[in-house]
Amino acid sequence: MTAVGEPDVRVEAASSANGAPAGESGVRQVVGPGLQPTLAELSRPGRGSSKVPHPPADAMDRISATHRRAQPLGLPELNEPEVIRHFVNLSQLNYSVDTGFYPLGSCTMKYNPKINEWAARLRGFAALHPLAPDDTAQGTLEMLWELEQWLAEISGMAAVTLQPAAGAHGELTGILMIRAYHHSRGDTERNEVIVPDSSHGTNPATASMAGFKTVTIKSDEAGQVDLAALRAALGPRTAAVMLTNPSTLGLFEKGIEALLDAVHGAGALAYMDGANMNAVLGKFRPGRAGFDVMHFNTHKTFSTPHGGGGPGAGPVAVNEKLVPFLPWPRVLRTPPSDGPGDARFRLERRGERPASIGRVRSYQGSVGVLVRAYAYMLAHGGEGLEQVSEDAVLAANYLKQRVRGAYQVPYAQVSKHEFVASAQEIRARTGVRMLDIAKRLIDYGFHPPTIYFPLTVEEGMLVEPTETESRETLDAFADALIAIAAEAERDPELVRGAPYDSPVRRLDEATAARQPDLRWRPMTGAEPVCPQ
Amino acid sequence: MTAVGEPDVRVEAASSANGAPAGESGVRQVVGPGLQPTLAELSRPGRGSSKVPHPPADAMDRISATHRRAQPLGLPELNEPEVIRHFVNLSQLNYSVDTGFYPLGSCTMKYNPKINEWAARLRGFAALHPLAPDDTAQGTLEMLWELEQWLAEISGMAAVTLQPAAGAHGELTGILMIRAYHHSRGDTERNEVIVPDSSHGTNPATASMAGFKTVTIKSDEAGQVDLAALRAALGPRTAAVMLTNPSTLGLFEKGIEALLDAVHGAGALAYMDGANMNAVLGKFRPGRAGFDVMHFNTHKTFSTPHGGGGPGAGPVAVNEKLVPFLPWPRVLRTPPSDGPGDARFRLERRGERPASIGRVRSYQGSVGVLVRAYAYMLAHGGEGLEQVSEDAVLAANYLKQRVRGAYQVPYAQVSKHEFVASAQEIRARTGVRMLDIAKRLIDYGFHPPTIYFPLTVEEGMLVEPTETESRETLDAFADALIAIAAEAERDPELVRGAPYDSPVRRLDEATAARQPDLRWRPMTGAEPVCPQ
Amino acid sequence: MTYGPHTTTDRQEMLAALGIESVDELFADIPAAMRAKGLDLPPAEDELSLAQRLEALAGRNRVGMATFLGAGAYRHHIPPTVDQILSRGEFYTSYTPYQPEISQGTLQTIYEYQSLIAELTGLDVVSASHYDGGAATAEAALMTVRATRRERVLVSRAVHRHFVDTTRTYFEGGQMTLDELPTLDDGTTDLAALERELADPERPVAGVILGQPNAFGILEPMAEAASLAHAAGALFVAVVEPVSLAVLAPPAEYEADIAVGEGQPLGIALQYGGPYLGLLASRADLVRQVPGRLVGRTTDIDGRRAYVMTLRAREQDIRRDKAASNICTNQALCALAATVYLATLGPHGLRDVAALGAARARDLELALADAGAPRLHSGEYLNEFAVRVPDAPRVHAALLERDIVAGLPLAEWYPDDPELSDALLVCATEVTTADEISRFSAALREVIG
Amino acid sequence: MTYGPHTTTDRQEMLAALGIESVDELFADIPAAMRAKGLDLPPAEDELSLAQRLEALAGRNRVGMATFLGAGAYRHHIPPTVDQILSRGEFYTSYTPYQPEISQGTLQTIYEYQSLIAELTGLDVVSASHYDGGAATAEAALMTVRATRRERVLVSRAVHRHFVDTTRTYFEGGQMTLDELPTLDDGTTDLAALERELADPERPVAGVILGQPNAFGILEPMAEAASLAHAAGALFVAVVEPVSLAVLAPPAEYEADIAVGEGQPLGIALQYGGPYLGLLASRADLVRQVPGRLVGRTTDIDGRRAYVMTLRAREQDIRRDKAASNICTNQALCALAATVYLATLGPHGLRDVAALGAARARDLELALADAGAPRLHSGEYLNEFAVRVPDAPRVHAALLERDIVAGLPLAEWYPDDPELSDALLVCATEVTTADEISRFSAALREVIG
Ligand SMILES: Cc1ncc(COP(=O)(O)O)c(C=O)c1O
Ligand SMILES: Cc1ncc(COP(=O)(O)O)c(C=O)c1O
Repeated sequence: MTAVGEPDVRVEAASSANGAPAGESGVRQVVGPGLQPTLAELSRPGRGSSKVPHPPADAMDRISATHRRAQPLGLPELNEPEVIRHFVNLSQLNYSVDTGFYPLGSCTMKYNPKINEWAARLRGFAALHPLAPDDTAQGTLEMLWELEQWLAEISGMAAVTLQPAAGAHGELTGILMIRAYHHSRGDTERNEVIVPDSSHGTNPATASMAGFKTVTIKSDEAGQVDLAALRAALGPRTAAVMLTNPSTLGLFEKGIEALLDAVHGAGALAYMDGANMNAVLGKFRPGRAGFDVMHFNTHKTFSTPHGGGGPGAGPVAVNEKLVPFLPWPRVLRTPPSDGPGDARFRLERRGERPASIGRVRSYQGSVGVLVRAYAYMLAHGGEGLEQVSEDAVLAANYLKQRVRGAYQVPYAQVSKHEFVASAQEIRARTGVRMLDIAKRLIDYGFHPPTIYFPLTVEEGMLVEPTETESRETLDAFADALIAIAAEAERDPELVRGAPYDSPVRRLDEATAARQPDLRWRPMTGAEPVCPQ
Repeated sequence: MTAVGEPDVRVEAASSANGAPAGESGVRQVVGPGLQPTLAELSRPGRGSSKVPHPPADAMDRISATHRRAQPLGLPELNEPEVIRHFVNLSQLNYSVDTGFYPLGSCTMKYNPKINEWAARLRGFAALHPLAPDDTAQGTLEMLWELEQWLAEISGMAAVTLQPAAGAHGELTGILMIRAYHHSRGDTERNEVIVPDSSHGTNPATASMAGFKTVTIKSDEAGQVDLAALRAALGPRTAAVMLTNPSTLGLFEKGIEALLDAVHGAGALAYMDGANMNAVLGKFRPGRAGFDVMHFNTHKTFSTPHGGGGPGAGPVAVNEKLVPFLPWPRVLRTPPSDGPGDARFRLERRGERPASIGRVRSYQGSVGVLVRAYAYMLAHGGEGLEQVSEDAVLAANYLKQRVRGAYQVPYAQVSKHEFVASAQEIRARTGVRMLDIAKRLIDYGFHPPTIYFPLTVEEGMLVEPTETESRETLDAFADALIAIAAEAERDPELVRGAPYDSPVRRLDEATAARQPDLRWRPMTGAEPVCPQ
Repeated sequence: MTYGPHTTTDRQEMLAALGIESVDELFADIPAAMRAKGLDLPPAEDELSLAQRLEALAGRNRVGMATFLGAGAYRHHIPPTVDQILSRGEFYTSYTPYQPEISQGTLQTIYEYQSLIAELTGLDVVSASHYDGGAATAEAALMTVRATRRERVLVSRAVHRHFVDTTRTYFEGGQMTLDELPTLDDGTTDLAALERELADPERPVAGVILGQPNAFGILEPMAEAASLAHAAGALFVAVVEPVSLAVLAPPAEYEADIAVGEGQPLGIALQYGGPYLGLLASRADLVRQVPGRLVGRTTDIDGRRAYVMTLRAREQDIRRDKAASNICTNQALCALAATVYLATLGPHGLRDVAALGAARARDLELALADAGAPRLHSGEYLNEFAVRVPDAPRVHAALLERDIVAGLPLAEWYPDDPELSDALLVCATEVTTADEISRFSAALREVIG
Repeated sequence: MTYGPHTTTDRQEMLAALGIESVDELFADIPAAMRAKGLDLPPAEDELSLAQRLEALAGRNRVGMATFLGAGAYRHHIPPTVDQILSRGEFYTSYTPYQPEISQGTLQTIYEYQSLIAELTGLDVVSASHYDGGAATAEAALMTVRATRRERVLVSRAVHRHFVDTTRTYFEGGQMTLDELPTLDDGTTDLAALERELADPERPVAGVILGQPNAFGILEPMAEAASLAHAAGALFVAVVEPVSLAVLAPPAEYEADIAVGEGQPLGIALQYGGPYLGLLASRADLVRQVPGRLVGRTTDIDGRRAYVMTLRAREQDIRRDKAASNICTNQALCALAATVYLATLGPHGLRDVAALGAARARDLELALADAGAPRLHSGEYLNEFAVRVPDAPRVHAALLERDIVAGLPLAEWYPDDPELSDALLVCATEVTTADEISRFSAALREVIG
């Protein structure tokens, strides 16, 4: 992209090519990114054409007036070409894995294979109704059943539910099972969940949501759970300890054996947040190690797309203790195990397993997402998945090695799939913050890493390269980080002003929060009540 | 897109985010357009993974060494993520109908409906082998047969062949039929084809390709065929007259009755180039008017995508005289017409119709393109297609009206789907050429119209808005043209330097032609012979 | 098949840069006793073999039948514009728009989504998305608890069974209680019972939840229910079906405080249950209680209009255990599908979809009544209703053999209700054809005998 | 359903701006006698109805059979990367890159396409695309005529029948002649006959065309044929199948001057015959004779690498009747498919496709021979060959009833050759399964009886 420079060659047309109102998004890029008016602004009464047959004129007559919509529906009216142009142009304003390197720590922004997209759109999968009789859903049921077996193998657990819609949802499912377990044993006083301060925000939020009190314990110098603090916190009120492993610092919890002993010794259960499983596939099986329950994030470990924020899937694996409490409906196979003979599959019926915690969502899972995870796992096989983890860990350590020096690397330990680096010294010397460095990376063509997370490291960034990025890309990214560190010394204002070369520049987030504008003005009818 | 300006904020990394070699495409845009290294530059030995099963090791042993490839095959080795990223980034360097207004005259850059894309990918259509037995191809055969009937209705002709792959290919097919017709009557001396000077380049090129001598006649002041000149040129050697109607000036040939009388009077046949049928659907039926043969461009009139230069389809319609000479295989229906009863369809067999000029291509047509045309025609119906032409013509005349004044409009007559305007006066006053104005339009967010075509108008542009662009867009484009005319007076250098805001700026075309570089350096083996 | 780029040389050079010999050294931090020794999984497949396997699996599902199954998830025509946009890598391979400068595509589409759902419901604050209708209902129930600081929620038994199930699961073990309201013969919720429950001073009610249409397809007296709830200081939650809002009164009109629903009908494929889209809209003054993401409009430092995630102090990554919900990854791409769907159809198109479904449902009603399966409830319905069929489960199975999915046997949802043991819940939409309806009624006649 | 944006108001205002009352006035230039009065076409369909109709039509084709049909168009695994890229509007809704500043996406991909086909063939100048294999062969024949100023072309009868047909059509009526060369029993072209024809001083030969593999699937002695052609001052044209070039000697190696072929196997769906991709590559010194577009690499005024259409003085829009060809719209999107296909597979992947096809073909040969259908020719083959089956057309029809497409009865191509009346041309590719092969041989055994 050319950076034109001279303001006098900037187009100042009264109305721009995209039909945006003058002065709103008047400056527009020709090829590629162009800020867009809203659908409401593009709307003209009478536009659009019939996508379905016209209903008979009296179709609604049988519905009484109280039930019928009185006011006309205020949706935008566009014709198909405008709809397409709007969204295609909007799409080009996004940075994405398909356009560049996206080392967002804790998010595992790996490549999303295209066969997965193809598979999920196969009519047999896509058009199947969630309440389809079991006999008509044998293909999908078999797929789900196999996927459960594979996740059980990877986790070293006894069984898996595919129902949860995301990692956080998996956490909730797991925590509810833990409560059901304690209650089933008459152990009803356990109302606390312990989480380390470096845990992902969903962990304490989940505990609260399930009605537990959250007890936070500090990590030690080395970024590991402080075993003494844990022991002190454990007690007869402890229902569970939630541990992210590898942690959000990209570190494997070394003291895991002692830790699990302590947890179990206190009668509590151990929940492992498995969002970071991309580091340890085939290397570490949480169930075997002694965890009682864990969740996966298919949109991290198993390459299902992140979709601009979702959808994902958060399967939960449990050990024998918790099997009775799994959400219903489970997928059942006859004969039960992977034996010979023609297998039939079915869903559990209502009430069939009374100890179940119940449903955690409308239907049996984000099957369209799970098909993709299934395809991914089958593409790799066991060895391929191990290779994934090896490459992810190698890339993270290599990149850490490359930027060490220009940035502080607070933890000496070998990293897993991601690492933390800090700009604390840069800030002290130059005033340039990690936020500025992140924004400056945008000008260099990269998506910034996760910054200021985990909150325990000052001026930190969490960098997760994943296994699908080439060494050339890793090197280019390291070069950019080093170059920016040098820019910060030479010309801090330059870095603080970044980004320059993006569709928009830094935003006024304060006003957005003070005077929230969460929708366009209603297209018909009353003025909107402005949220406070 | 922000125009950053200050060179010091430009990224000058040694290697850029896309892994391009330093100094080659070192400056890279983050979001959206990024110039890309070549596949060869991205290649690393050993990359990529298995898309098909590995063959047995001895698979090729039975083939003798003389037939086998000795040197390793020099194709680039990339992994799937890099492939996708490469092409996604490249795509964003393109201007397209899906991103903006594309008023390229003579090309009918209308919107390509998305249901057409969906339809062409239906497995039943997409996976059908070209030599599939007729019994297994009834759906496609019926579709093709119906499409032929519809095009016959629109053209007012007796029959249609769907075989030609594009407009020029249709022209060749038509001209070869004309020759076959004359020859069949023992009339073997006709070796000339007359074309007006305003005709599309494919018309004379087709005549030459078919072994005819091209006789060019001038247009008159009003942009119409000069009837006197035509009469003078016609004679016993005239095989055909090829006429584009509406013409490439966007004008309907008013003297068509006299013209056709003259042509037929001389024993010649009249070919109508129907590339511009978008102007007269349901308004003018060439066969009824007296033309003997014509072609359609589905990628213009019937919304099949232009694909960055193709593929298209160029069906040819003929009157009764020429039916025997149509290329084989035709699609046959039993019972023959659209009567009641279960219809069966089949393709003609080899030798079944000896007068046929033969095949003009490998198989029976660009069926994947024709499905899209079929869907388009059915979406519109007869009235809808008439509305298309009315709206296309209205848009062209409206836009002409809006820019008249700032530009010269050489022909007074009402325009059809496109119009010619000229920057002759601007050039005389300011030195700014039409080329400069076109390039400046890029900065305003528009694809330039066709320029310097037809060659008969100085500093001309041929503007074809099509019926799928909104009035807001037409107005914004007119505003831009008017603004640029003003810029040319005020600051001619500004306009001459355009474009500024595109992925690359004006190109060194002279060097490209003098020292052609038509491929990257061979990846294995010998140095390339540089084309002269 | 793997997707990684590393060649053996790449790996060796990176190891060398780290000064180590083998990648095993990078895993030395895993206690030896816990080191796994590989995985017992099926062998890796190349892409072609994988494609063949997936096609075979998909082919084993029977999706080509005449189906009258709805019950919360509906077959609709999805304009191909939706998938054209959804398959753009720029949308589906990006993530949560943490960096607004390079995420305006996602941010603006979410803002548009919020606006469109606000237009449909008449409620001004729309959460960027929840997992599905069930999860959204549960979140709304929790929201009424937070907003009122009361702990009891009333839900009609005629709210989608699975939404009630889900809410119950979310409530399980906490301090909160969820009580069900009975229904009347006409299929509507018993408002007298509601009034009684609300009157209990010992157990103040946080929220009242009714469906419109309800789980039997019946239209509820929403305005009356809302005013009863409000009179008792409770919030009123409407569970709505979004396509129906093109023709039915919007929740704001009957003074719902919160509207939730399943967004699947808005351009999302059935996919055996997900990913779907949880709709959640509320009155503006409840904004701080709203779970999940919100996108607001603002400007950048150059004054250009731009969008950003806002009011984030409700979210888990900022507030941790004080967050309004634990939701993180949500359903952004499904919300995009809904946005493209609504933009493509427009107000008239959506109305046509809803009204045509209603018309086809009426045809279905008449055809089934004629075949011996009259309606079960007397209340008004839109495009879904229950019919009474002797020996419903057997009839359902027999019809399946004739390639007809005769809706849902309501006994699956209400096994303990003898009233419903002979009921089938059937629906029609704009894609239901006259031919399908007559095949259904003919086969039914045959099977009932 | 139309796609236009104009509302009635828009139209009225535009008419008003033109000072006219009715749109009819804009058509007043069409002579009254010639004014059509509407069209007798089926009524407009809404999108849903249209989708249902198209699905019904597509469903009437039988594409799920075990098929051994090749004959110039081949079933292959198409990696989903191809369609991901092809369905990007930026590629498929743009046109010929007349404005290089905003067309670098198309231009670079064409340059890459040229380079990739150059790698495959060993020939340095690759035309951006022709309509298909037949049209490319005809263009190559014309090219030899232009380059040598001779008017006679020799083509083996074992070049794809339709390519020969097409070339004959292109030659028809002009001054040029096309003569066919016979084949030997082993299925190869009779080189002695070639030598004789080349020796005729009265009728000098411009070009000699042979297929590799040829229409019987047989490998030809290309080097010998090329040297005979060159000795007589003629150009040698090889008709190649691109996937086979991963394992067979490239045309440059046997000194072909021009290589042409059908590019469909490179990631393009069968689609009942098109759109396909005409490959055409030639020696560098023939560049001025090459028909069609060429893209070259250059720089922009800021020194950035950039691509542009070049050597355009061969093209119809510049040279009119002096152009090298009339081709204008070509097959750019199909060339893009081939580019993505080749980039996805890489050299090893393409080799695997070719070698696996050869291996499966060998399995097929053995299975059919065992079932009573031995090979017809003794020459070497890659993945396609002819077998002798008594009463071939009847057998073919009987197998079709068993859902097997038993290749092509060669009698359809050579109706006058009794040698071929009992021959079926069959092929295998990497997608052919062992199960399909055994179904074929079992059914064949049954049908032959
Ligand atoms: C460590 C960790 N735990 C939990 C989660 C929550 O998962 P989800 O976003 O799928 O709800 C995340 C995702 O951001 C995570 O990184
Ligand atoms: C008037 C006219 N005739 C003929 C053609 C040639 O059609 P095609 O490009 O499909 O070969 C064109 C296309 O540019 C045209 O505009």
